[in-house]
Amino acid sequence: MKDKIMPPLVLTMICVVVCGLLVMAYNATYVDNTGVLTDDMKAGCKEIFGEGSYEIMLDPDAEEKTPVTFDAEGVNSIITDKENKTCLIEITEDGYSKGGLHLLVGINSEGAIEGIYFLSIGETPGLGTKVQNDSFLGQFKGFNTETDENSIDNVTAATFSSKGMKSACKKAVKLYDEHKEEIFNG
Amino acid sequence: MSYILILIGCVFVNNVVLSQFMGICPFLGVSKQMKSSVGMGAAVIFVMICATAITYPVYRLLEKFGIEYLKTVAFILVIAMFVQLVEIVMKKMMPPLYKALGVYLPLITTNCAVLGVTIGNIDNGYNFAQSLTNALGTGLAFTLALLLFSGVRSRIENCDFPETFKGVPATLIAASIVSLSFMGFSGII
Amino acid sequence: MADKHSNWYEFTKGLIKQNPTLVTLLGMCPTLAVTTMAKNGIGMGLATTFVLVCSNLVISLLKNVIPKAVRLPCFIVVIAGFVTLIEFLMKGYIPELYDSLGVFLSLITVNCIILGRAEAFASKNKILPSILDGLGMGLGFTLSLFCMGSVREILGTGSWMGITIPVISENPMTVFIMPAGGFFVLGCLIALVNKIAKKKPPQEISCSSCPNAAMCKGQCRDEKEACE
Amino acid sequence: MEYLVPIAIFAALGILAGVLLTAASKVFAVKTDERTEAVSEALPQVNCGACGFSGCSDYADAIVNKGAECNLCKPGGESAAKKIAAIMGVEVTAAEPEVAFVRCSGDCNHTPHKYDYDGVQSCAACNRFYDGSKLCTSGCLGYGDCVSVCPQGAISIVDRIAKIDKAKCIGCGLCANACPNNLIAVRKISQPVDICCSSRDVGRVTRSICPSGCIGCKLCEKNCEAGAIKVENNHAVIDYEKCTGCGKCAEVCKVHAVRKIM
Repeated sequence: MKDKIMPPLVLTMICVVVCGLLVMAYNATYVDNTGVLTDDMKAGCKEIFGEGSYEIMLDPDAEEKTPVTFDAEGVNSIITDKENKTCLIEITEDGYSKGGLHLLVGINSEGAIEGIYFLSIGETPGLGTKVQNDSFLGQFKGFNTETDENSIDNVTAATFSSKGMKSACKKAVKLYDEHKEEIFNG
Repeated sequence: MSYILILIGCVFVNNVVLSQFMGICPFLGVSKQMKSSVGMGAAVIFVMICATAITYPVYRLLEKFGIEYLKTVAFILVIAMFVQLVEIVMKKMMPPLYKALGVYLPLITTNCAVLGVTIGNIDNGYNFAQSLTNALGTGLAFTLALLLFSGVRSRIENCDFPETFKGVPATLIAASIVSLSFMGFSGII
Repeated sequence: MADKHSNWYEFTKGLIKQNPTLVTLLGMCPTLAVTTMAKNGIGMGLATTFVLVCSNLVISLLKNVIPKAVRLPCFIVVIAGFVTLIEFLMKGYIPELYDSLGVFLSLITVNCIILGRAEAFASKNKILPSILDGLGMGLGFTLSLFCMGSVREILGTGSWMGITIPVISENPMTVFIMPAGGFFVLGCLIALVNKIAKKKPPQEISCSSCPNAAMCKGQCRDEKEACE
Repeated sequence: MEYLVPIAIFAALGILAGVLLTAASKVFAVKTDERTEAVSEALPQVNCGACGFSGCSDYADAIVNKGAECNLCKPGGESAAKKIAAIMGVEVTAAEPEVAFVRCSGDCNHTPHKYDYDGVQSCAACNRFYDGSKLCTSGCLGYGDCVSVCPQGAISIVDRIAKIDKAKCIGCGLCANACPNNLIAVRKISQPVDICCSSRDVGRVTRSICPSGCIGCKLCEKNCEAGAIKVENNHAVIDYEKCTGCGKCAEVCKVHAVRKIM
């Protein structure tokens, strides 16, 4: 009889203990930063536009902090700087790997891209990560809704990542164009 | 995405062994002979499809309670249980099949491709039918690579290599050439 | 397996003599996938070492408690627990390494080395030898990942741990970053180890290092290939 | 408490897995006679097939269920036979250990080559090409088919001819059926004399090809009192029942084809 009860008991005990430890560890390390302007984002904003009072646009009627995204696909949040009319859009896009590009696209008052800051990159190291060099990012300066994206040439051997970058910028600029008024006086 | 696209994507574009690098340990160990490769391939396809079928509801259960971060532990527990169950049942019900495939079943629990597929299904956000197709595609890709490779390997055994390159190093270099050729498919999807 | 080896032997055997990747040919998946950069290689190696040491410790503690019927699931749950733990720690404190390792961090659970050492060694020996064995194997694994990573990074991108190397960085051979390069570099490394160790190339992998030796009891040997 | 929910789920998963596995291992328990388990533990698991069954587990099953002989396991030899007999409770006559022997001594300083062979490195392949690269068509080709087959690594190629290390050899006979010219014979250790040649050519031809080949001169046949050695189609053959092990034939043989082995 003993060897009928022991195995499931031992297995369940181990599962319970492991799961308990993991939940504790998870609560200890997980920090919920939806709708919070992390200092990494602040550093990004400063790098693109320099000093400014940046805050994240929060949905007024939702009770806890859900960032406004006008449910555009891939957009995580929108950061605005009311005085000098600049806006940054935090967007996640798939390059070669799923959700590999997590960027902050800075758009100036004329609706063109001022600069791009990488919050995180999950592309193939050595190949996909080359989209971070200034030679490629420089081409995006002044990118707005009219510019044709084929004018920007891709990074060699990183076609997927470059395509991901272009589609992310196009989405950001389009979103800014449609919702410009709400962003600034909303 | 239509199912054919997923299938082609799995088998040719990002072949689970040659470009995603999953399941290399059994791939090198078992592909010495055509017979064992077929056995291993069939066992892998079967386990992958059933594992996906089981892990999908488990993930929905975890998601409902918001504890997706425990998905790895839950998945691997379910897969290990399933493989051991299949082995016991097969030993009793189908002894000849067990004699041919049985020995490969325990190897499949430590096969990265099986857990890789289940996690891949979650990352790509496939629904149930799509994840089953993805599992079938990856299983076929694994078997294709295995068969392709047992052919290459039996040629390698006979030709004259320098002493240190005999055996596994020669196989790895052949694998790099095959994976180079598979990169040709990378543009079609 | 519980022959009277000195503890020092337990530790050093994992480094060169039974180096998990280059000699017993276990844990190949992360070795090929993650070593596009030396930094990632070390990251993955240390993560695996952490999981290997802790799981060896816990399994050698529980070895008499776990009944035979549910042995494999128990081992795997313990290992998966530690892997998820290291996942949280990495996501919290070293996020960019977490991103670049990607799915392979959670694939450490099915890494053949860990289950192999757990089944072949930890479940049969006392605690201290198991920990030393885990540490030795882990560091051996990190060593081989580091070599793989640096070779591929130097040839593939012309930089090494951030330092750009003048000549190669103008026209790097990006094939080494791609999967094909991974297989090739690993093949040459194993050949190099064979040359240095001057022994017969590892045609036959003994059952002692195979994670499933207990269950398969050498049956797969009748087809005369490695019981991997 | 949000600890409760995950722990409950995992407890359920654990119980489910545990119960399913234990139930399955009870319900689907294959009635293996535990003696088969014990017997297969006693066997050396080399799976060489020398006992005539396909692998050790098959032989163990045959011993327990079909009453096969207990001493057929050559690699296991005495120790395995005794252990199995103890398990089965059967008295067993200890089978004499057998060892493989290469019946050829035409290494490269004896037999010249017909051509330089640079093809696939296996005796079987080379043998198909004008019957081997050596002048003597039934000699050892030295490309190591037997080496790659031997589970104990007892065979080594010494100047293009296979040499078997008697200490390591377990007499499983795998090399015998791997050799294309069937030169390797598995013989009892106690046999004192053996012929180190298997060529069936006429004496005049053999002498021109290999200095240590048997030319069928019947000297050994005349000098053997027990009449154990005979020459059949130009080749000396020993009948080990009659052989008294005096070694006269080895001394008399001018070309040293017949040699003392002990």
